[in-house]
Order: sequence, then C-alpha cells, then structure tokens
Amino acid sequence: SGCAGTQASNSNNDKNTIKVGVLHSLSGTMAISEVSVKDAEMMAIDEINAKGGVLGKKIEVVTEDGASDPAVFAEKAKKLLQQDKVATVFGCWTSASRKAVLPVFENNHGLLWYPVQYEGMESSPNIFYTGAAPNQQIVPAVDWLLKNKGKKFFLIGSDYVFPRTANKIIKAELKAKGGTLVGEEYTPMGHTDYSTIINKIKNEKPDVVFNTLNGDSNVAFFKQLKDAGINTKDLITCSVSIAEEEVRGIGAGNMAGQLVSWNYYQTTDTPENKTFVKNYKAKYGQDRVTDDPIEAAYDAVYLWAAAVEKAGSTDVDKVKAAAKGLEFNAPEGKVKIEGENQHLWKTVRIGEVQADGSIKEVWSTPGPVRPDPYLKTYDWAKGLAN
Amino acid sequence: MFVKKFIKAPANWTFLIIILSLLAAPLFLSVFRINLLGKFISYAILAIGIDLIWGYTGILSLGHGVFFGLGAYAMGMYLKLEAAHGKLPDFMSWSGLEHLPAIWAPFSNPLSLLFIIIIPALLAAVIGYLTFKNRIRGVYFSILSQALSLIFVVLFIGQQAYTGGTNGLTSFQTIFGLSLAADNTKYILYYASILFLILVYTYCRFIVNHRIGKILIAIRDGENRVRFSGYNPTIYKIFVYISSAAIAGIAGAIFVPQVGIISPAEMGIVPSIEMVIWVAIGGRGTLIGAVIGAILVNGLKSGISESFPEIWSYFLGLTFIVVVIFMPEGLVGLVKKYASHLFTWHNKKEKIIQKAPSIN
Amino acid sequence: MNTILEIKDLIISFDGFYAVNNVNTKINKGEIRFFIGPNGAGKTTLLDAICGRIKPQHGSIIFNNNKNVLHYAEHELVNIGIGRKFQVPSVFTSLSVYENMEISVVKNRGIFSAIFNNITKSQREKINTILELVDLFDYRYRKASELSHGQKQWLEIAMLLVQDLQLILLDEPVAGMGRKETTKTGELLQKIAAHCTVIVVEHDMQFVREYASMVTVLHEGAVLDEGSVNHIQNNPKVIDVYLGRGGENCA
Amino acid sequence: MDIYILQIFNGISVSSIFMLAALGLAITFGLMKIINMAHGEFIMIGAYAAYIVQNFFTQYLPASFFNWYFFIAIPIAFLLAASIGWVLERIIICHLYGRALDSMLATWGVSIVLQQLARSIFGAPNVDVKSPNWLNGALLLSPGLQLPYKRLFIMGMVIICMLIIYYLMYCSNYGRKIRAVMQNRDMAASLGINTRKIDSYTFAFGSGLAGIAGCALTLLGSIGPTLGTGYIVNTFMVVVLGGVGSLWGTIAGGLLIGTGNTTLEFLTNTTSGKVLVFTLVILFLQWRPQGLFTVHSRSLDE
Amino acid sequence: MLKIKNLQAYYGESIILKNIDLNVQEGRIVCLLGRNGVGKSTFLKSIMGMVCTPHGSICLENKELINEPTYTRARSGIGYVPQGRDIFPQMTVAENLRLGLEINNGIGKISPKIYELFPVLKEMLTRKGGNLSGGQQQQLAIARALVSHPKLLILDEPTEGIQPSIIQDIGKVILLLKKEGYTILIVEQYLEFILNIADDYYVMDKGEIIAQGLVSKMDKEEIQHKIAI
Ligand SMILES: Nc1ncnc2c1ncn2[C@@H]1O[C@H](COP(=O)(O)OP(=O)(O)OP(=O)(O)O)[C@@H](O)[C@H]1O
Ligand SMILES: Nc1ncnc2c1ncn2[C@@H]1O[C@H](COP(=O)(O)OP(=O)(O)OP(=O)(O)O)[C@@H](O)[C@H]1O
Ligand SMILES: NC(N)=O
Ligand SMILES: [Mg+2]
Ligand SMILES: [Mg+2]
Repeated sequence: SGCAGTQASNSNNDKNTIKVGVLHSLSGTMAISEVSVKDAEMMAIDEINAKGGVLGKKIEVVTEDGASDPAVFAEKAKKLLQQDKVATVFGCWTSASRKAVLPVFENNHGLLWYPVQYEGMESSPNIFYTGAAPNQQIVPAVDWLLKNKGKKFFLIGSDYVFPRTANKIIKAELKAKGGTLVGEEYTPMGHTDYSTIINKIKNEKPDVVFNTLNGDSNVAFFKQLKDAGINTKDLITCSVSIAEEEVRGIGAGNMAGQLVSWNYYQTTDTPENKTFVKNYKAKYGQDRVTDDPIEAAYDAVYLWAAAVEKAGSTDVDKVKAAAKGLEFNAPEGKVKIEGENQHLWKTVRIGEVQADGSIKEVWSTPGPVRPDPYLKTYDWAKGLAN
Repeated sequence: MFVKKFIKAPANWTFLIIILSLLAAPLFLSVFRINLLGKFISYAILAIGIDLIWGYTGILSLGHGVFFGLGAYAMGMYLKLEAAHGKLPDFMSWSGLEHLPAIWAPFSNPLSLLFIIIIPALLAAVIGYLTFKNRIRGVYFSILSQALSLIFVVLFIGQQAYTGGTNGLTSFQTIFGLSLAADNTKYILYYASILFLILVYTYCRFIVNHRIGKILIAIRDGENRVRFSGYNPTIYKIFVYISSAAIAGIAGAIFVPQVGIISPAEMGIVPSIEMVIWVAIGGRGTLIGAVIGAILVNGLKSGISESFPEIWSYFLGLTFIVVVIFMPEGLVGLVKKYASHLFTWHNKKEKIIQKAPSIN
Repeated sequence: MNTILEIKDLIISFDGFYAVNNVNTKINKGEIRFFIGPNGAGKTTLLDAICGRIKPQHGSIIFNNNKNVLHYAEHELVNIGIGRKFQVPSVFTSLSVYENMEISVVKNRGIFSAIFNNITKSQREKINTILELVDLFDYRYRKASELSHGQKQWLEIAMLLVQDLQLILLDEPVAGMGRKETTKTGELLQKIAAHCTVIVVEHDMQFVREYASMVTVLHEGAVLDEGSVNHIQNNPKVIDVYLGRGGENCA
Repeated sequence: MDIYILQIFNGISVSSIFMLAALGLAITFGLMKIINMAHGEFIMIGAYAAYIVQNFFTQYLPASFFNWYFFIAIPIAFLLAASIGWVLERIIICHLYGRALDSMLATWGVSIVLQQLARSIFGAPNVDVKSPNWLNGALLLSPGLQLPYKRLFIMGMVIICMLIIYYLMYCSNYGRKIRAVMQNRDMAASLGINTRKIDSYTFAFGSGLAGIAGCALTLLGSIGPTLGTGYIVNTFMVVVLGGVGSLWGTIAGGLLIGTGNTTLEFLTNTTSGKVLVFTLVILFLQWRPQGLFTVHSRSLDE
Repeated sequence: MLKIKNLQAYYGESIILKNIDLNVQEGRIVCLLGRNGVGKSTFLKSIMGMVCTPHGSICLENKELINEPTYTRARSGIGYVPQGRDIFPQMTVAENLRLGLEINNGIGKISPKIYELFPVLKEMLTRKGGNLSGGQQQQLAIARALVSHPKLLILDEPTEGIQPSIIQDIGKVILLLKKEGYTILIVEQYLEFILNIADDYYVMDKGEIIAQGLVSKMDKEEIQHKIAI
C-alpha cells in the first residue's frame, strides 16, 4: 500500500518546535476562499516565529489539503491528530467540513480553531470559533435592515446548512419584528444562472434581498442582477458571505452600493489593522486584500499562542482553561474568548461596498457583542435550537 | 472444482498475497494507517463491483457513487440512531423536525442493515430494467448514470432535514455497542473489511469463471450478436448492474464506520469517475486489478497529498494520464506482458493445458 | 404441412424506399433454399426481418405453421430454432474460439444456468467435432480477433451448427473463401440440411448450382422468379438483371 | 404577462449558453468520440484569456480603448484554448482515438492538472472581468421587460458560431475530411488524408470553441480555476440528449435542457427544477435511447 | 513499378509475413492468390502502411515508402480497395466518392465514366454509405479508389459479395483500366476471374510466397492444388 512509514516520530515536547496543523481546501471548489485564509494563518505563525515562537519554541506547520471534501477533511484531521500529534489545528471553512472533523477532534481530544462565520447551534468543547455566531452578524443585520431599509424580505441562499439555518433564524426574527417574507430560494452550490430567480425577485418587489449565497454563485447573481436593471435604490441586498476577497471576484462595479455584514473590513480603523493590512500585502502582494475570515484566522493563531503562553503548555485542557476570557487586540478591535462556549466577543459592522471594492462601515455596535450561538438570549428564537 | 480453478490462476495467487499482507499489516502500521487502509479496502470492494460491470460487461456506470452512498447512508442512519440513544438525531432538530421521519424508523433495528444491500440493488433493478430494456447503451448509459448521480446529490443536499444536507451524517458514537473511537473497534472493523473483500472477490471470481462470465464478455464485444445467439442480454445486464450496485452498497457500509462520515460529496460525479479510474489503473477485466488499483491510487493520493499538499493534484492528474496512455491494460496488463516475456516456459505450460480442455 | 417458413405479403421500407416489396414464399423442411438477386435486391433485409432485426411495415412470417416470427424478440427466435449468420462476420472478438462455441452450444440460456451449470461432456465433444469440421480445432484457444476474415466466417457458421437449430439463415457464407473451402462449406450445408432447413444468400453461382434445392430470385425487393437452379438460370429476365449475358463462362 | 415573456427569454438565453458551452464538445466528443472531461477547463482557459486581455487593455492602453477589448478577447480566447488543445492532442489525445472510455479517464487527469495550473498562475480566488460598457444595460421593451444586452449578445454569438461550424463541417472540404477521419481512420489515411493533421486541427478547433464559450461566460458568471466543472455535466447532457454526432442534436438538446431548466425552476424551485430536468432527461432516453437526432447504422454493433 | 523486398509484417508479437519479395511491373495486372488466413490482406495493408513492418523495402517508382505514413503512400499514387469495403457509413455516396479525390488534395472532378461503370451509384448519390447493400458498398469502394486515377490500384478480393453480372463488369473494368495504362495488384480467391484478367500471379502460403509466374503459362489445376495445400 501507499502509506509508508510506521510511526511518524514526533512528540511536541521533546523537540524544539511545536507542531500545529493547518487544514484547508487547497484544491477543489472551496480553494477559492480557503487559500487566503491559510495564507493569513501562515503569516501569523511566521510573525510569531519571528518573535521567538511560543514557549521559546518555533511553531512547525503541517499543512494538509481537505480538497473541498468532508470525508477528506475527516481523514486529514485524524492524520494530524493521530499521526503528527499536532498541538492544535487551524482549519475548515464550510460547515460541512467542520461537522466532519468535529467528532475527530472530540474523540482524539484535539483542538480546532475555526475562523469563519457560521450558523451557530453548536459549541464543541474541542473547537474555538473565531468567526461570528449568528447573533454577531445575521441577527443585528436583519434588525438594522428592518429599521432602515424596509419590511419586505426575500431570502436567497446556497443549498446547504448555513443558509438554511440562517434563514430559519431570519424568518423567526422577521416574524417577531414585523417583517414580511416574500420569497425564499435555494440554489445548488456552484449554480450560475440566476435569471429565473431574479425574475421572481422582480415580481415580488421586496425591499431587501438577504443573501446567503456562497462562493461562485455570488458572482453570477450580482452580475445578472445588475443586468436586469435593478438598482440599489429600488432594492438593496445584504450579504453575509461576501467579503472583500469575494467582491474582487464579483467586480466592485457590480456590487457598489450593496450591503454586507461582518465584524471586520480592510478599512476598519484600528492601529493593529493598519499593520496587519500592510504586512499581509507586503507578504502576498499589493493586489491582495484582507477580509473578515482572513482576519479571524489570523486572530485564531494569536489567541492560541497567547493561551499556550498563559498555560505554559500545549496540553489541550490547559490551553482551553487558559483561553477562557483571554483578550486580544485584533485588527478588528478588541476580541475576547467567551469561556462558556469558546466563541469570541466581536463587534458587529454593517458595511457598504464602494466602487473601488473596499467596504465602508455604515453602522456598528458600540463594542464587542457577546457570542450566543444558540440564541438563548433572544425570546423570538425560542424553539429554534432544541 | 471451483477451488481447483481458484488456485490455478495467477490472479488468485496475487489476491491471496494481498490478503495475507493486509492481515499482517497491523503488525507494522499505526492504528491511524490501519484505519486508512480499512477505508481503502472498502474502495477495493467497490472497485471489484465496478470491474464486474465495466471490465467484463463493458457498461460504464458513472453513477456508482450513488450506490456506494446509499449503502453508506443506510449504515450511517443505523449508526446515527444508535448514537442518538432514542432521541432525535442532532441535525433533524436544527433542521426543524420534531419527530423521527418514517423512513428513518426501521433503522433502529439491526435487521435494517439489510437495506445496505437491498436499497442499492432495488434502485439498480429499476434503473437497469428501464434502460437496458430500452437498449440504452454505451456513452448514453454513462451519461444517464451521471444524471442519476446528480439527481441524488441534489436531492440529498436539498432534503436536509432527512439526510443531513451537505453535512451528511456524522458524529457517530458506537457500532453494535462498541465505541468507534476505540482502537480495538478499529481493528475489528478493519478485519471485517478484509472479510468482506474476500467474500466479494470470491463472488465475482465465481461469476466470471462460470459461463456467465463469458456471456458478459460477449455482451461487451457485441451485444446484438449475443441476442442472435439466443441470450437475452437485458437480463444479464440487469443482473450485473444489481450485483455491482449491491457490492457498492456493501463498500459504502464498510466505509462509514471507519471514516466516520458520509456526505453527498462521496456520491457525486467526481468520486464516481475516480472509482472508475482506480479500476483502469489496476487493469480492467481482471478483478485483481481493481483491488490493486483502488488501494494503490488511494494510498498514493493520501501519501502524496500529505507530502505535497499544495501540488499533489499535479501528481494525481499526471498519473491518470500516463497510466491510461502507456498502460492501456493497467498495471495488471503491464505485469502480464512482462511476465509472458520473462517466462516463456509459462506459455509451454499453457499449451499443455490447452490440449486438455476437460479442465474447463 | 411440410412448410417450415411462410412469408406472406412482406413489405419493408426505409423512408419511402421499398427494400422488400410484397414478398411471398414458402420454404419446406429440409430444403436448402437460396435467395439470389442483384446487389441491393433486399436479400439481407429479408433475412433481417426473419431473424427479428427489423420490423416490417406489413405482412407476416410464419414459422412452423403457427409461430409468427414478428411477435418474437431476437433472442427468443434462436430459442424456437432460427439462427442467423451475418454478412460481415460477427463473432465475439475477445473470447477464444472455444469460448465462442461454448456460448452457442448451450440449450438453457437463462441466467441461473449460466451461473451454475457448466457445459456437459457431450456438448464439449460436439464443439470439438464441429471445430474439426471447420478446421478451427487447432485455433480453438486463439482469440477470435486474431482470425482472418475467412476463419471468422467459419467460426460464425460453426457457432450456428452447434446450436441445433431448425432454420439457419446464412448471409453470404462463402464470401471470401477459396474454392476448396467453398466446397467444404457446401458439403457442410448438405450434412446439416439432413435435420434442419437452410436459407442461404449467395452470389457464387457455382455454389448455388451445386447445393441449392430451390432458388428464389429477388429483384428490387420483389420475387422475380422461383424454382430449380436450371429453371431460373434460363429465365432471360434473371440473366438480364443478375447473371449477365454469357455469365456462364465467368461464374 | 411580462414575467412570462421574460421567462421565455430567459429560457432561450440559458439554452444559448448551454449550446455555446456544448458546441466545442459536439466536435471533440460528437465527432471525434473523445470524451473530453477537460472541456470545462478549456472554457476556463477562455475566461482567463478574457481576463488577460482586459488587464492588458487597462494597463497598457488608453481608457477609451477599453470598450473594445472584448472584440480582441474573443479571438484571443479562441486561439489560446485552441493552441493548448492542439498541444494536448499532440501529446495525449493522439494515443486515445478509438478508446472512448480511456479518453475520458486521461482527460480527467488533464482537467485536474489544468485546474491546478490555473490556481498556480492566477491564484485560487476568483478574478474579475469587467464587461465593456456597451454590453451593460438592457433593451427596454416595457418597464417590466428588459432584455439584457449581454444575453442578447451571447445569443448572437451562438448563432454565428453555429453558422461557422455548419459551414466548416458540412459544406467544406475540410469538414468532409474530418468526418471521414472520424468514421474510419485507416481508410481515410489510405485515401491520402493526413489524419494526424486533421485530428489535431479538429481537436484544437473544438477546444477553441470552448474558449469562446469561456470568454462569453465572463459576462455572466465567475472566473476561477473551477469555472469549468459546473458546465461539464450539462454540456455532455446536451450533446447526448441531442444525439451524439449531430449538430442539430446539440442545438435541440441545448434548447430542451435550457428551457426545461428555467421553466421548471420557475414553476418549482432551483433544486427541484434541476432534479426534474435530469429525471426528464433519463425518461427521455428511455423513449429515444440514442438521443433526439439518431445517427442510424446498419451495422450489427456500432 | 512496385518493388517489394524482404518484407516482414507483425501483428503485435506475432509475425504474419516473412520475407516477401514481389514485383509489379508497370501496366500489368498482378494477382496474389492464397488460402484464407495466409496473410494476403496483411500484405496489402503493409503496402499501405497500416501494419507494423520493421524490415524490408517497398519501392514505388524507385521511391522508398517503407518509412512513410499511410497518407503519403496513398498520395504517391496508390488506390486501395480494402477487404470489407470500409465505406464511410455516415456519409453519403457522393461524399464517399469525393473523398477519393483526396489523394490529389481534393482537387478534380468525378468523371462521369465512374457512373457508367457503376450505374447503381448514380441512383444512390444521396444515400448514406452505411445503408447500401453489401455489394453496392463494394462497388462504391472500387469507384472511390478510381476517381483519383491512381498509378497503382490495389484490390483486396473485389468480387466478394458481388452479383455475377457485376463481377463480369468489374472484370471488364479492370481490363479497361489496364488498357488505359493502370497498374493493378489484386488479391483474389476466385481463380476463374483471375485467369481472365491477370498477367502475373503469386501464390502465398503462411506468410511466404511459394509460387509465381505468368498467368498465361499457369496450370490451373496445379495452382488450385497449391492454393489448397
Ligand atoms: N437502413 C436503411 N436505410 C436506407 N436504405 C436501406 C437501409 N437498409 C437497406 N437499404 C437499402 O435497401 C436495399 C436492399 O438492401 P439489402 O442489404 O437487403 O440488399 P442485398 O440484397 O442484401 O444486397 P447485397 O447482395 O449487395 O448484399 C439497398 O438498396 C439498400 O441501399
Ligand atoms: N488484427 C490482427 N491481430 C492478430 N492477428 C491477426 C490480425 N488480423 C489477422 N491476423 C492473423 O493474420 C493472419 C493473416 O490474416 P489475413 O487477414 O492477412 O489473411 P488473408 O490471407 O487475407 O485471409 P482471407 O482470405 O481469409 O481474407 C491470419 O492467420 C490471422 O489470424
Ligand atoms: N460556515 C459557513 N459559512 O459555511
Ligand atoms: Mg446483403
Ligand atoms: Mg483477406
């Protein structure tokens, strides 16, 4: 068989390095998004190594390709934990890949840092979530839209768990807050023709299209929306899976004036962000952009490093204990690990896409919002998370 | 008779050697590698089934991922209910279901594991009956089977509340009460996989060694001529399709507990094509080639992607190209060719056998 | 009473072109019936209809007095006793000669028999006898793809012989064969005609003369004449459209 | 009312996109019997060609020229895809004639390599191709009825490509040679036809057409390394549904699948629409096992 | 005109032709006789470059062809009518004929004489080649080889499956062609047919030439015997 070598000789403690895993799709459809996230993680690791590493040891990276396939993610996660015995893993993007590796991390007592906003309803003891929970992105966005843009919502999303769950939350919220739902459509991943759906949207005349499409589909949707002669005055879209990187692919011209909701933009005005953006561009090219998942992935590495320093060990239990309440001055501002569910406190920002592709913040919460993956603190969300 | 025949063929010797090495593998490999090898064995089983239908009968199904998936889902549903301990599986509740759907109900019973074979076989029977009766052949069948796989992927993704959507079924805990996380269970599953590999190989070897095997090849060469020899190829094709689908189902069921997840991504067009490639690389129409191809390609894929995560696709792609172009008969064909060069005495022996047709 | 095949008012057309146009004929048991006629007269098409390959627009073909051939699927026709050799040799190229025969010799062509029953000793002997007969015995472990054109023809005939049919349809069985082989084929035909009826399509007039019991001449899809070789050979119309003036010195 | 008219327009538009994507395949697969799984990657190459031309225009030429870049992009896309196709034919495809299924496996490898190559050259994320200004906007028939220029433009391109192909294949010497080579290679060679040349030109032509499709698709969708994968199944379906080897078949297949898709999507939803269309394709094949435009053959087994 | 020396031919590993020597002089009709399966067709195919011929030489008008690809051989003036006809099945009869002109780069016209020789073809110009009857296809194949006026015409069992009257016609055509100065190499099993038209004969057995001579001096019985060994 092809699997040579018996026991990859390693153990984190007796060497001068600490092994960590980086597990993203470097091939397949998800590579579009995940490669940049991997780059951000590598940058953070390089920075930390340049400053002497953690616990005086250099961080050694084992990269694996999840190949956009959940089963491969599971295999590679097992490999990282059982074979390489890494101290922690930074990885995944889609919820499917996260769900696939979750039991692996739980069974092998590993640690995963997951950097992407997601649908919530989850809080594994072996995962730290550095992206937004629904109450840090979707819920405030809907709130704001209802107040500022209108009551008639049309929901469009890719057919998978994040959009479906997100829309369930939105529908509950609309119902509670007096909004109306005029349409809900899902398209398979990679779908490229939106003429029919746009026709349906035109026919329903909603005030807001809440968009949870993923990846390539967004490009098609926005190009075709513009061609159909719909402009942002008649109808505004708000997207939660489109960040600066995606805007570049869609073409800023096709999206100018549309809204997005995130915790971080390249334009976010903090001193940390200025250096972050500068370093990222210096490392990967001036034409590259930073965005929310990239920043969240970068934060994840620093948070882990800080927790390890604090714990004085890479032992998962000790790191977890140390991570509780840990704060970090991230490019997006101050973030803090919520001990109860291992999510981050994050500031919510609604932004408007500009003609040059940057995103201008139009509204933000006054400070970091407490993560609430199960929406326990929202009355209208009762029954969503049973 | 059969045993005698079995021992005569070099392919069977090779198979025996493979089985012995697989049995001995736990002495040398870590439990992670064994677990991985278990997955490859499930692929090998699948590949044998594909070789039966493609290598021997000439029907190229580009939708075998569906049968693999159905078997895997049947197993997954059983494991999921075992993990749920009588409660509603996690994904159902976050998808808004309140009661266990009727199609799930039977899966709390171990007898339901028969569905691993029954469901793929039934689907194959229906599809096979329709298409083969209507004489849909060649590339038309291939494309049709591709459409089938697309339909199932879209359906399984769309019915999130019933199937787990893109996430598929995951987070299993135990199998027949044994913890899936335990090393012992992994060894048990591994040996069970080998057992099924032996069973499936023997079944297929039995088929191709009997007259039906020759009829299948005849169908591959000229289906209409078979008709004018008095056989109804439709029946034979349906039979092979069902066999192959059931084998794929078994493979899927073996895959699930070892990998810990089944999702629509495993039943789509891309994996379906890759399955065929394993067989091509090993050498079609030999059964043993399918086993070698599946284990080798997947081993290589895992190995190379670990060493070169950023560029392993190049290796994989180039391997496919080189093998198909320069080894049209696959690895087994290559070995055969060189073996016949090296051992001319072998030909003499063959001639002696030829003189005595009673062996057949 | 003795009729094994009766063709009534048969019409076959392709997009308005009548390849077979109202053919009527009766073939008796034990006959060696030749269909001759110009190229394109519809001979092959007629055989196609008898063996179920194409469905005629009109007419009927009655086998053994009561079975309308048109109601049977191709493979069922073999099982009621009609077999066919094609104009272009068609054998199973990746099987050996012996395996080709093995597939043909079997009586029970159901799937269970194919899985569980091997061929019997007597069947094996039968195969060997027939292979000897057609000079392919020494080639029996060769792949059929490695045979020459003529050898493939022989193999295809041998496959029919081993099937114990009641009616055999041969489309140009001696095309591409030398005189010696042709003679041998003819003798073979006579032997099998003892227990089975043969329909032959052939252009080799010498062959026709030697072995035909009855000849039907087709022309432009219709029967031009029918009778003994002598009879049709002297029909000026047949000479005109088919044999050619002075055809005798060449054919 | 408008909504229905628009829906018919959408149906035709989607059909034309399918046809455009399938035309190259109708040649490499329909005629040459090469099951080219890398067809989608040729579409991708065409799209990146448009990207390169666009960047060249924005960087090296005055802004006023930008509007015309698309007219340069189309032939460049054709040439780039065609020359890559040509090279591929010379080193890989040439071994695969008469081995239809093998060709599928090898070209699958090619597709993996080309995708990774695109990722290495252009990076994994999508890139942006701006459409020229004159293609923005829509033909305004009534306030509710706007027909986007881009879609009209693509329809026009399809028609032009069809006419060119029809002329080449059925009215020219070259076309006759191609068909001869594809039907019987040895015989064509013994009639003095340089089959190697014909093979590589034909494959290059088919690939070039895919390139044009890719160029056109930049107007409507994303441009990334995996752009082609989304089209591959649909295009094969179009060619097969129409009947392999028939240009009319490809047109009919494209229309059927395109309008089928939009109509069913309109009546139900995208997911069900897709499932229904594929189910209908399967059922349709029961009725016409060789596709719409069957190429009859008297021979026993093709 | 055509000189073949020491030619060997292989199918894969197995040798089919061993050291064939054969000459065809300009303006003559040479026929090759032999039982089924001795390698006659293989020999013609090796002249056309369609089988593997590692040794030997094939000279057409003093030009060595052994390393040339099939199409160059055809273009140097060989018209080939294969056994089994090899019509392009999906193309019309007219297109099949036009393809015969490819030897001259597709230039030229199909002379009406062709239709005089084979009147059926004229009626069937628009029919698909594959739908023709066996004999019609054979006629088409011969016609296709003739349209380009090749220097050397190679025929592989041209009478197979042809009605007697047309066999006579073909015989006449061949004699006519000879008068016009064509050189012809023909493989046949139909001895009577050959006796009427050929000048020289060769007999092949098991991949070797075992007899040769002038047809006029040929003893029919003896040849028959040789062929039948
Ligand atoms: N599928 C078809 N479509 C159109 N025409 C056809 C088709 N099949 C046969 N024909 C025509 O029908 C006529 C009869 O053909 P058939 O093959 O039966 O002739 P045949 O008597 O066998 O001739 P031969 O002796 O040359 O083999 C021919 O003119 C042929 O062109
Ligand atoms: N494709 C092939 N592969 C291997 N062997 C072959 C192949 N084609 C022919 N042969 C073998 O080569 C020998 C010569 O074949 P060839 O076709 O040249 O015979 P032939 O003299 O033309 O016979 P016929 O009169 O029957 O046409 C035969 O014994 C045959 O078995
Ligand atoms: N978690 C997401 N966006 O899939
Ligand atoms: Mg005929
Ligand atoms: Mg021959």
